[in-house]
Amino acid sequence: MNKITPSIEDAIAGITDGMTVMIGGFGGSGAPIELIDALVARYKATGSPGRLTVINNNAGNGAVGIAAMIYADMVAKMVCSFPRSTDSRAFTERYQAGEIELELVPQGTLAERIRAGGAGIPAFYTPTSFGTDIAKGKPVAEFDGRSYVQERWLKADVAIIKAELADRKGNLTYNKAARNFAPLMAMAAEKTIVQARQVVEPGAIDPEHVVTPGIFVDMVVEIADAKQEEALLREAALVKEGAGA
Amino acid sequence: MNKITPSIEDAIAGITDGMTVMIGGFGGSGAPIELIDALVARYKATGSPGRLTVINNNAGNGAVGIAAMIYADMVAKMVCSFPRSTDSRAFTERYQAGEIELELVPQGTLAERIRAGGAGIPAFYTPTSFGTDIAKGKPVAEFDGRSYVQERWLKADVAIIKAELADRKGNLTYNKAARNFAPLMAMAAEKTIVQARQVVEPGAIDPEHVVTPGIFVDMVVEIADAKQEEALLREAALVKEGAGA
Amino acid sequence: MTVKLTNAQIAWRAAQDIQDGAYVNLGIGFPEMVAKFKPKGREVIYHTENGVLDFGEAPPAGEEDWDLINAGKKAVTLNPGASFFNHADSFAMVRGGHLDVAILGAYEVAENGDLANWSTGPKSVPAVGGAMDLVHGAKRVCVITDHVTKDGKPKLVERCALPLTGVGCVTTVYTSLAVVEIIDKRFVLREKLPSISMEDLQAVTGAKLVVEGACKDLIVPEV
Amino acid sequence: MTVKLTNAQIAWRAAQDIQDGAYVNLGIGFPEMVAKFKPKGREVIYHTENGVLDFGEAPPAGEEDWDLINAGKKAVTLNPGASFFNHADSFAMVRGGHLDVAILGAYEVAENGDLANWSTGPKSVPAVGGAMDLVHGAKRVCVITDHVTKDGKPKLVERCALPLTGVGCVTTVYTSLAVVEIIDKRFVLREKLPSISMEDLQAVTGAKLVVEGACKDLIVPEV
Repeated sequence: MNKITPSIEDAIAGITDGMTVMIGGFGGSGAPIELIDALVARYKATGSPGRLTVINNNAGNGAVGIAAMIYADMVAKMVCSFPRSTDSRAFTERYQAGEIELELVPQGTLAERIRAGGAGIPAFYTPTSFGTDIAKGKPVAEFDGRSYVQERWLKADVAIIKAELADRKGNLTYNKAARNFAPLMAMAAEKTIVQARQVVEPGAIDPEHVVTPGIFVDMVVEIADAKQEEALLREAALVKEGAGA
Repeated sequence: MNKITPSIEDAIAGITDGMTVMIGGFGGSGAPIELIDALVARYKATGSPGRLTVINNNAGNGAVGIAAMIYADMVAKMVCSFPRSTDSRAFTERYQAGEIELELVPQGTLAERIRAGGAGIPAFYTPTSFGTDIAKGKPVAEFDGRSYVQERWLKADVAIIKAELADRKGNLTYNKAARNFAPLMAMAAEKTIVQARQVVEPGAIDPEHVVTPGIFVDMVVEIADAKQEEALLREAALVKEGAGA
Repeated sequence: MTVKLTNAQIAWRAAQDIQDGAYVNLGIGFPEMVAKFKPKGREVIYHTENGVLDFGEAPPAGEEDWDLINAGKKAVTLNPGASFFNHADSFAMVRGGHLDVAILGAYEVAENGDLANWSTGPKSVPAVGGAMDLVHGAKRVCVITDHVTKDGKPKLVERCALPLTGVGCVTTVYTSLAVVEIIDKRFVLREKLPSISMEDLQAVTGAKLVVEGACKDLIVPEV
Repeated sequence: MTVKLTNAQIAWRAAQDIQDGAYVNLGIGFPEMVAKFKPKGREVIYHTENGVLDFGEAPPAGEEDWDLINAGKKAVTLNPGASFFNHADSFAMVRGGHLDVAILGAYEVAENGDLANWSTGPKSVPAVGGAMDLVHGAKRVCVITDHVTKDGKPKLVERCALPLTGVGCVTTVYTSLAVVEIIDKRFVLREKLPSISMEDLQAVTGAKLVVEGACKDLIVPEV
C-alpha cells in the first residue's frame, strides 16, 4: 500500500468534467493552492475539468485558489457559507452576471452535512436556520417542543486538501487552524487527494496524534514549500499598492 | 479557571438519585474505576445516588465497575449495545429477574446518538437496524431510494470518564483504545467528571494533540495509579481458580 | 439626543457581563472589540468557528502565521491550553450549547427575540457564515448595536422586516443608549443612559420597552 | 456427506478474496481467524469498532496492554501507521462505506441478503454490538459459516426465521461446502466442494442455488 504519488498531475488526473469537488480551507488557511493550480493549468491546457461544483466555506478571494478557478470559468456552482470576502470579485462578478450558481449553507450546517456524508447519515435535524429564508422548502420537525430543520448529507466525487504530515498509508496531521474542513471532506469524498508538507514513514506520526486516519485518504503528493493563500493575497495587494503609487 | 478537584468525593458529590450517567469505557479499557468505586461507596454509606440510568457500551463484567453498581442495586436502567460479556452475571441476574431495564442500541447508533446529544442534533437517520426488531416503533424514511431509521440524541446529566493527561482548563488526552466513547460522552453530558492519570500545566498538551477540548469538561481528579478493569477481572479470576484448586 | 455610547463603550458594557471562566464567541467585526474590555482578573476562553479554542490577541505586525487565524480571517495567537479541532467539532460546541456567550451585531432585533443580521435584501451577494448556528447555540446570545440606524430608524422593533438570522434567539441587547433583556417576547429595559428620558428612549425604540423592577443607570467610563 | 471444510479452511477461503490494501473488519470469534490466512505479500489494514485502525497480532502472553484491545476485548498490537479515534469516528468509517470488507458469522442467511446473526430468540439477554452497523457499511459484507446447523438444518434459507441483523446486506457467503454470492436476491453458486454433487448441495440448502456461468471447484489446502 503506497498512496504517495510523485506527480501532482497524476494526482488530479481523475478529476473530470461536472464533478463535485470539496476543497479544504477556511479563507487562506488550509487552501491546497498547488493542487488547485494544477487543476487550473490542466483546464487551461485541455478545457477539462470544467462545470465543477465546488464545496468550500468561501468562494475565493483575489485571483488565487478558488478565485482563479472561477476566473478560468471552471466552476458552475459554489456550495459555501460565506461567498463575500475582502476581495471576492471573481465570484461576485460571475454571480451577478448569472454565470455561477450559489447554494448558501450556514457554516455549521455545511460542516455537519459534510460530516454526515462521510459518516453514512443521509439526513439530520438542526435548529440552525429554522424560520429563515435558508430553511425554505426544507422539511421541519419538532423535538421536545423545539423546531428543527432537516438537512441532507453532502458528498463529493473528490476532495482536495492540504495536510502537514502524511505517510504512505495516508495518515494525516494538519497545521493549526488549517485543519478546519479538511478532515470532514476527506471522509465525504469518493477520492481524497492530499498535498502534504512532508511525507514521513508509517509510525512516525504517533497513533494518538493522527487526525485523519489513512482509510479516508487515496493519494498524497508531497509539496514541501507550499504557497499560503493569505500570504499570496497580501503579496498581490502590496504589488498593486506599489503599482498604484 | 481551575477544574482540578483534589477530592474524588467532591467530584462526584453532584450525582444524585435518578440521574442519567454516561460512563466511559469499552469493556475494561477506559473504565473510570475509581470514580465508580467512589459512587458505589457513597451509595452504600448513604443510599444515594440510586435509580440511575447508566449509558455504556456494556453492562458490567465480573464484580467490578458497572457490575459493582448493579450488584449494589444503584442501577435502574442500562442503555448499551452489548450487555453480554464473559462474566456478565450481575446484569443477567437482575435483568432476568425483571429488576433492571434494558435499552439495547446498536453500537454505532449508540456512539452517534451520544455525539448528536453533544452536537445539538436532536435526530438523525441511519441505515443501521432498518427492518429489524431494534427499529420497531421508530420513524423510517427513504433517501435516494434507500431506507433509514430515525434515531434520537442521547444526553446525560453526568459523564464520568477516564483520561490520560488533563490540565486545569479541562483539556484531555486518552490512552490508546481507552479513548472510545469518552470524547463523545464529555460532549453529551451536562457535567463531565474526569479521572486523569496526570494533571499537567496548560500548554503542556500540544494544541494539535488535545482530544477533548476543555469546554466539554467540568471537573478533573488526578488518579495516578488507576486500576484497569480488565486487569482486575483477570486477577479476580486467578484468585478464584486458585481457591478452586 | 446627541449623547450616546461609542462602539467601544457598548463593547465595554457587554464585556462586564462576561463571567470568569466563560466560553465566548465574538462575531466578526465590532463584536471582536469586546475582548479588549474583559475585566481584569477574569479568565475568558474565546472560541472561533474555524476550529480554535483559547486563542489570544493578534500577534505583532510581521509575525502573523496565516494558518492561525480566527473566523474574521485575522491572525491570532494561542494561550496556554489552546486546542485545534475540525469544523464539525467546532460547531458541535456551538450547536450543542457549550458556549456561555455569543456576541453578534444586528440590523434589527425584535421583541420576540428574532434577529436579522445577515442580509439587507436580495441585491447583495448573500453570505451567512456561522451566525445562524451561533444564535441557536450559546446560553446567552447578546447583540451589541447602535440603538438606531444611520438614518435614525429604530433597530429594536416589533417584528424584523429584514431576512431573519434566527427565530426567538436573542437574550440581551446592548445598545448605544440602553441594556435590554428579552423575556417572554418583550423588551425588558434593564439600564438606560441617565441623560435620556424614558419617553425619548421609547421614541427611538420600535417596540414597547417594559420596566420590571428597577431600571438602572447605564454608566460607562470613557474608553 | 462427511467431507466438509473445517472452520480454519472456511476462513482460509474467505481470506483469499481480500485484496491487497483492503480495509477489513473481522467480527468477534470465528471471523477473527481470517487474519491468520492473509495471503503473503498482501497488506491488509484491520479496523476494530472500539477505535483502532491497523492493529496487528496478539502480543505474547504477559505483555498485554489492556487499554489496547479489539472489539472482542482481546489484547492486540499496533502496526506502524496505526491510529486511534473515538467511537463516532470509528462507526463513521463503518456506516460511511469506507471499509472494503466486513466478515461476520451467521445463524441464517436468506437469498435476499437478509442476515440473522445476533439473537436466537427472546430467551437470552439480547446483545447486538456493532453487527447491525457493520452489515450496512462495508462494500462487501461476507458471511463465513458452516453450511448447516449442528442439527443439520440449512443456514442458507429463503427467508430468515430468526431476528434480523440487517436487510438485504450480505454479498458473499463462504460455507463449509460452497462459496455463494447474493445477486438480485438469489443465491448464485460460485464454488462447491468437488466431492459433493449439485443435488446433495441443494438438498442441504434452504433456497434455490442458481448457477450462472461456471461453478468452480472449491479447493482449499489443509490448514
